[in-house]
Amino acid sequence: MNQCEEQAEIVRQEQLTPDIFRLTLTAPQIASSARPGQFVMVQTTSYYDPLLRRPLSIHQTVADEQVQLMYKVVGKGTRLLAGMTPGQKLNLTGPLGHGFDLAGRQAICLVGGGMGIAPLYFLAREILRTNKPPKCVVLLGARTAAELGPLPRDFMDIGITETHLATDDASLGHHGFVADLLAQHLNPDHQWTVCTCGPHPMMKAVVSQCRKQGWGCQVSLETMMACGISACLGCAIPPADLSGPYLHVCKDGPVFKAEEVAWL
Amino acid sequence: MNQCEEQAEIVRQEQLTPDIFRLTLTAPQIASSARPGQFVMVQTTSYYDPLLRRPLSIHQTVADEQVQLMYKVVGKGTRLLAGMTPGQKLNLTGPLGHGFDLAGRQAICLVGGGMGIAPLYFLAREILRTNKPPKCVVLLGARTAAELGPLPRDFMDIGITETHLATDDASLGHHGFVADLLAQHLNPDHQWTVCTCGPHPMMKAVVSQCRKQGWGCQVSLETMMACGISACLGCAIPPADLSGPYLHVCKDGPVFKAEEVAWL
Amino acid sequence: MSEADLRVTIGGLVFKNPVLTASGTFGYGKEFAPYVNLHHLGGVVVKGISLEPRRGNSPPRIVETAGGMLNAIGLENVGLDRFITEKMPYLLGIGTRVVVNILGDSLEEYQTLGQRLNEVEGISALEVNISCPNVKKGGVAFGTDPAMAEAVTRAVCAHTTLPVIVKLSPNVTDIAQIARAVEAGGAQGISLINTLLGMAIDVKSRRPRLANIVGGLSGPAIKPIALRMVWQVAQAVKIPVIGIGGITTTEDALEFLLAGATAIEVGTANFVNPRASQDIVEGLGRYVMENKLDGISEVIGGLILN
Amino acid sequence: MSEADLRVTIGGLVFKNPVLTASGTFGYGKEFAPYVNLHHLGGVVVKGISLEPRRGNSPPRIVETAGGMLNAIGLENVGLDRFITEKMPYLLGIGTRVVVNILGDSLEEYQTLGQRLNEVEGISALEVNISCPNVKKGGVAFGTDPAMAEAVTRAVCAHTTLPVIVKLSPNVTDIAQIARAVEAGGAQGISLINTLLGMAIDVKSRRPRLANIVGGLSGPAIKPIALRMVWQVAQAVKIPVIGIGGITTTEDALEFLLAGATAIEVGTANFVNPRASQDIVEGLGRYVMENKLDGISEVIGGLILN
Ligand SMILES: Cc1cc2nc3c(=O)[nH]c(=O)nc-3n(C[C@H](O)[C@H](O)[C@H](O)COP(=O)(O)OP(=O)(O)OC[C@H]3O[C@@H](n4cnc5c(N)ncnc54)[C@H](O)[C@@H]3O)c2cc1C
Ligand SMILES: Cc1cc2nc3c(=O)[nH]c(=O)nc-3n(C[C@H](O)[C@H](O)[C@H](O)COP(=O)(O)OP(=O)(O)OC[C@H]3O[C@@H](n4cnc5c(N)ncnc54)[C@H](O)[C@@H]3O)c2cc1C
Ligand SMILES: Cc1cc2nc3c(=O)[nH]c(=O)nc-3n(C[C@H](O)[C@H](O)[C@H](O)COP(=O)(O)O)c2cc1C
Ligand SMILES: Cc1cc2nc3c(=O)[nH]c(=O)nc-3n(C[C@H](O)[C@H](O)[C@H](O)COP(=O)(O)O)c2cc1C
Ligand code: FES
Ligand code: FES
Repeated sequence: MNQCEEQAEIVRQEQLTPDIFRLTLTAPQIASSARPGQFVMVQTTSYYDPLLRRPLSIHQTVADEQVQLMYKVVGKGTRLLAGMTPGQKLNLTGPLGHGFDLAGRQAICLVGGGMGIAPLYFLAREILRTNKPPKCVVLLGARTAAELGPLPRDFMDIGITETHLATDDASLGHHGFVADLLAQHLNPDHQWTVCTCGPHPMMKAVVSQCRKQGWGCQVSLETMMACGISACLGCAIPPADLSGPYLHVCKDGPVFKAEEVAWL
Repeated sequence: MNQCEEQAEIVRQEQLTPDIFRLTLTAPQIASSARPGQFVMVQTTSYYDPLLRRPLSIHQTVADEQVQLMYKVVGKGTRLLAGMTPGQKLNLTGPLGHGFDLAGRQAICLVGGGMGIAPLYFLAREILRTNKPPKCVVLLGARTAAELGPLPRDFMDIGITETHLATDDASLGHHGFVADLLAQHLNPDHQWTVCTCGPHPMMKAVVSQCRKQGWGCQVSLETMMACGISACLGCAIPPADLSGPYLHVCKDGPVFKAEEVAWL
Repeated sequence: MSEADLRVTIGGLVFKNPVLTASGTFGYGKEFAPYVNLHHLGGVVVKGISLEPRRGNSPPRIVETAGGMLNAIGLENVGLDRFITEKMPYLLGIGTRVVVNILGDSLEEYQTLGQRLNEVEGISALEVNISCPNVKKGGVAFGTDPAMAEAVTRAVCAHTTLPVIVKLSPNVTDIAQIARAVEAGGAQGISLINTLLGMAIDVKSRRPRLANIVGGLSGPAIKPIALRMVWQVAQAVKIPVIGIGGITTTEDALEFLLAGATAIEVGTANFVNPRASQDIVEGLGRYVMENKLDGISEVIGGLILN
Repeated sequence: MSEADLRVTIGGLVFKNPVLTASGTFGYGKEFAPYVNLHHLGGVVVKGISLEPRRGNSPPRIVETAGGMLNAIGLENVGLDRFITEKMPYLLGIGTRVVVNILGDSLEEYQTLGQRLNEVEGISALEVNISCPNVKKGGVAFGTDPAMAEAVTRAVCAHTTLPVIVKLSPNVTDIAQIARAVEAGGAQGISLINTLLGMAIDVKSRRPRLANIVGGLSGPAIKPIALRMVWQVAQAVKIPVIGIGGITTTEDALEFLLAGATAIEVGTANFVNPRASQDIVEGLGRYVMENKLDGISEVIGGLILN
């Protein structure tokens, strides 16, 4: 059990796009034990509104010392985060949940849409550091080029040469869905392992293609969360067997095997 | 009716002592109609905690353009204020209540304790600007010298040569209560008008001395306030005639003739 | 049509929009004139009026709580006579509907209030407060017992030709039961909720923060409870329901309309943002336009369940 | 004495301090081990247990509100058997009192739960949930009717030798009446409040934010209501009262103790600050020392009125 509560100091706050930010924090306890796909719960204020912590994926750890979060301003909590400046402290709990499982994989493909790209960068770095797989393809999608900001470059910079893009408005890469890129770029002769995180419809499309091809697929899911530590039972999602006991995203996930969960 | 709501921009935030701050805001509508003793209701956050606006006296207006507030950090709202920086906007309603009445006075004495000094500075400046009374004495009290910060100097700088001080711990001026200074510094041959603002026990002592001497006395009172505009009826205080209808600090005050209110 | 149709009908009266101000939070209207164009509102509900003037409770009367506030004003008001002579003249000219909130200690008082106000020019409707938890002899008994709630409704209705809206207390086990009783008593509308009974203690002095010990909780904190009750009542009765409780934004107002309220009242939010009521009127107008609705009435009861 | 005496007694049991954790907000204890020294707490109340495992409600199950949250978990739990075999072994070693929260659909279920848990080692007391508003056939009926509340209390007490604490629903007109009924039924303690029934609507989709439509409101928003009810109940009964509702800080806990609670439970605050319960234990210790009290029991019921 490596979970802990950490009073993390903000090192850097970068505005990547009008509403996407990257926050770097000193959080050695969390940084040193986090795995790709895990998340933290961030206390955005010491007042009672907003009350609950906010779940954010770990975007990257730096030298077992720093944790990086990438977030989009969508409401109260993320707006507060965006107003914070270096030197301020932020209370984090983590690392939480269980992440991606890549033991002994060969050909790996990461498929991210929107903010779902956040945890995939950590994953890509880990893959390059540990697995050195013969193939590692990254497919990124967004509504428009501006939403991707520096992310495609970030992946290429660490050596993912096969980074392909899709935008809904054709402003960058393929004009259409990122899921379309699977057929274009994954050689069906390989036994791919696909890891995906993003909007539900996107993941559903990815899962459906993987199923057809017989590829392994891991999905990172989001739900409303009150505790993040398996205490409130608020983060339930239906299992593949619809009548079975609910799965809990904060504990059984956020990363699941695609076949474990229901795709409604 | 000069009340208005004004989105005021912060021009300057000065920390006078560890917990006392002075905030200068651009608020031309309020600045141009405010009278000494009036106050504003400040919205300290756009979130729901703390929910209500906070009443703060107008410490000074500058060139019908700016409003200055002086406040002590005592809780949630004032702590939020202290964290604000130039360029940020603050929503004010004001000027509210009715202030000091100094038409045709001769010898005037202002007695302030702690944060009660805030409105007296505005009053002193107005007196010098309009009345030019033959006598104007300012008596300031605090627990310790540090609490007075630059205030004694501020009064002297505008020309109140007769500024006398008292501190509970003898760190500055008279060792004891500011109310003691009345007997020391006010020549009983004059018909003084005393204006006072500060902790309740202090004002009570001042009122009692004025009554003995037959001097006019105006007091600025504080209560909890929800609206500041005479709508909630939350700011009731008992009248001198204890059984009569309650007075309302935000409308009938915050400045009252001492003989209007009960001194329990 | 270039302007959104926000009209709603309650008790046969057309209100230009569904945004009213809640009793006790908007004074007698005039207090908000510097901040709001009163004639833009759907209506103003004035501070509760009793037959005789009331002093109200001893101070302290208010305390802030998380996302809300407690008040124990104790129904301080100028009384019926001064209301008619001092407050009504101004209200006559505000260009929107005036609803008078009334309260009494007995059926007779409620009757008399209904009767006397019936003759006053410029009043659109009565809102009968059977719920205020602050006064010992007062509202509590009427508002928490269905038979008494029905009786007081009947008493007022029998003595006035004005539409009667009865305002319910949330401090009950079964709000739908009280609502049905009030409907049976002849009410033409139901408004809810009044405040929830609460308390706060000053740990330093070990004393209650309100001189009255307990007070009424209002503000955003209570919105979920209010919305649930409005939804329950809207399903239980056929007469129009007016939603009250923590409404601060246009979204809040829409939640209540979707839950089945025909109109809403803005309360504590007036203290936080004196323009809140007008902001909501404007917000609803934009909502109707943006969603290309024929009118706001399309929203009422539009909650989708499944 | 160098350490503050925080001991309190409920149902003949001495708790090392008055700080427990509220059912459903602290899992089965283990979940908080990374954050809290469990043996520092006065006790742990586990998630409500039913005879059979329950799936709970469909998601979404939670939504944040102003200063609070709504939950409609629907009493998901592992059921009695798995609780005993999978959860109790860990709880045996946590070094503080374990209180088991139970719930049933019928008197018989409550009885059986009382009986079966009576034989399990390591349980200090039972907390009988007669109040959870989430399950249709469940708690509501028991908790809102004095006769039924008394009956269920009697049923459990007759089948266990463990001290029985009955947990009340706040969704009632007269909480003191229910409390007296439960005392008459043989309860050795009363805990309150459970959540207040509330609702939230997503304006965009026009749907309820909870699949269950309504849910239970908890958190700082409800503290004033909880405190008022605890104060009313503490005056109405002779058995000890445990205060629950929005308690987040040491000051909050002190308010409830002053109002007459012998102990308190920390609920939603555990989500915001997983160390909240331990922080409050430490805060109460400091309070006792700084105020040179003989013990925390001096604070209980210490509210000064006048
Ligand atoms: C395991 C996990 C990891 C996540 N990682 C990231 C990340 O790396 N970067 C990132 O930008 N976001 C991430 N999210 C989503 C993020 O938690 C929410 O965007 C954030 O909580 C919104 O908070 P807010 O106060 O700004 O918005 P709010 O004001 O709370 O809500 C704004 C809108 O977003 C919706 N919303 C809020 N929380 C969630 C949620 N948890 N799931 C779905 N919808 C929600 C609300 O219903 C509302 O419509 C993650 C969520 C989970 C569960
Ligand atoms: C007309 C008027 C003018 C004022 N002018 C000034 C001023 O110029 N400078 C200044 O520093 N302060 C002034 N005050 C007091 C100021 O309003 C409070 O200190 C402030 O509202 C506290 O807010 P908070 O959120 O920081 O504290 P909170 O967290 O709300 O409260 C902290 C403590 O202060 C007490 N408190 C809060 N508000 C009041 C109040 N209105 N009256 C008495 N006690 C209160 C609370 O009970 C609590 O114990 C004035 C008050 C009034 C009514
Ligand atoms: C300070 C104050 C005074 C109130 N006075 C009255 C009143 O006189 N009559 C009445 O029916 N309701 C009164 N109320 C209740 C409000 O009209 C409203 O029902 C309640 O506050 C809930 O709405 P809100 O959360 O929007 O404030 C009062 C509320 C407050 C806060
Ligand atoms: C997510 C959640 C689950 C809960 N589950 C239970 C439960 O199983 N049994 C029970 O008696 N109360 C349950 N409660 C109620 C709490 O124990 C407590 O009474 C209530 O939340 C009020 O306290 P709070 O405001 O401190 O959270 C639950 C509350 C929450 C928020
Ligand atoms: S978020 Fe609380 S159990 Fe998952
Ligand atoms: S503060 Fe509301 S009436 Fe004075």
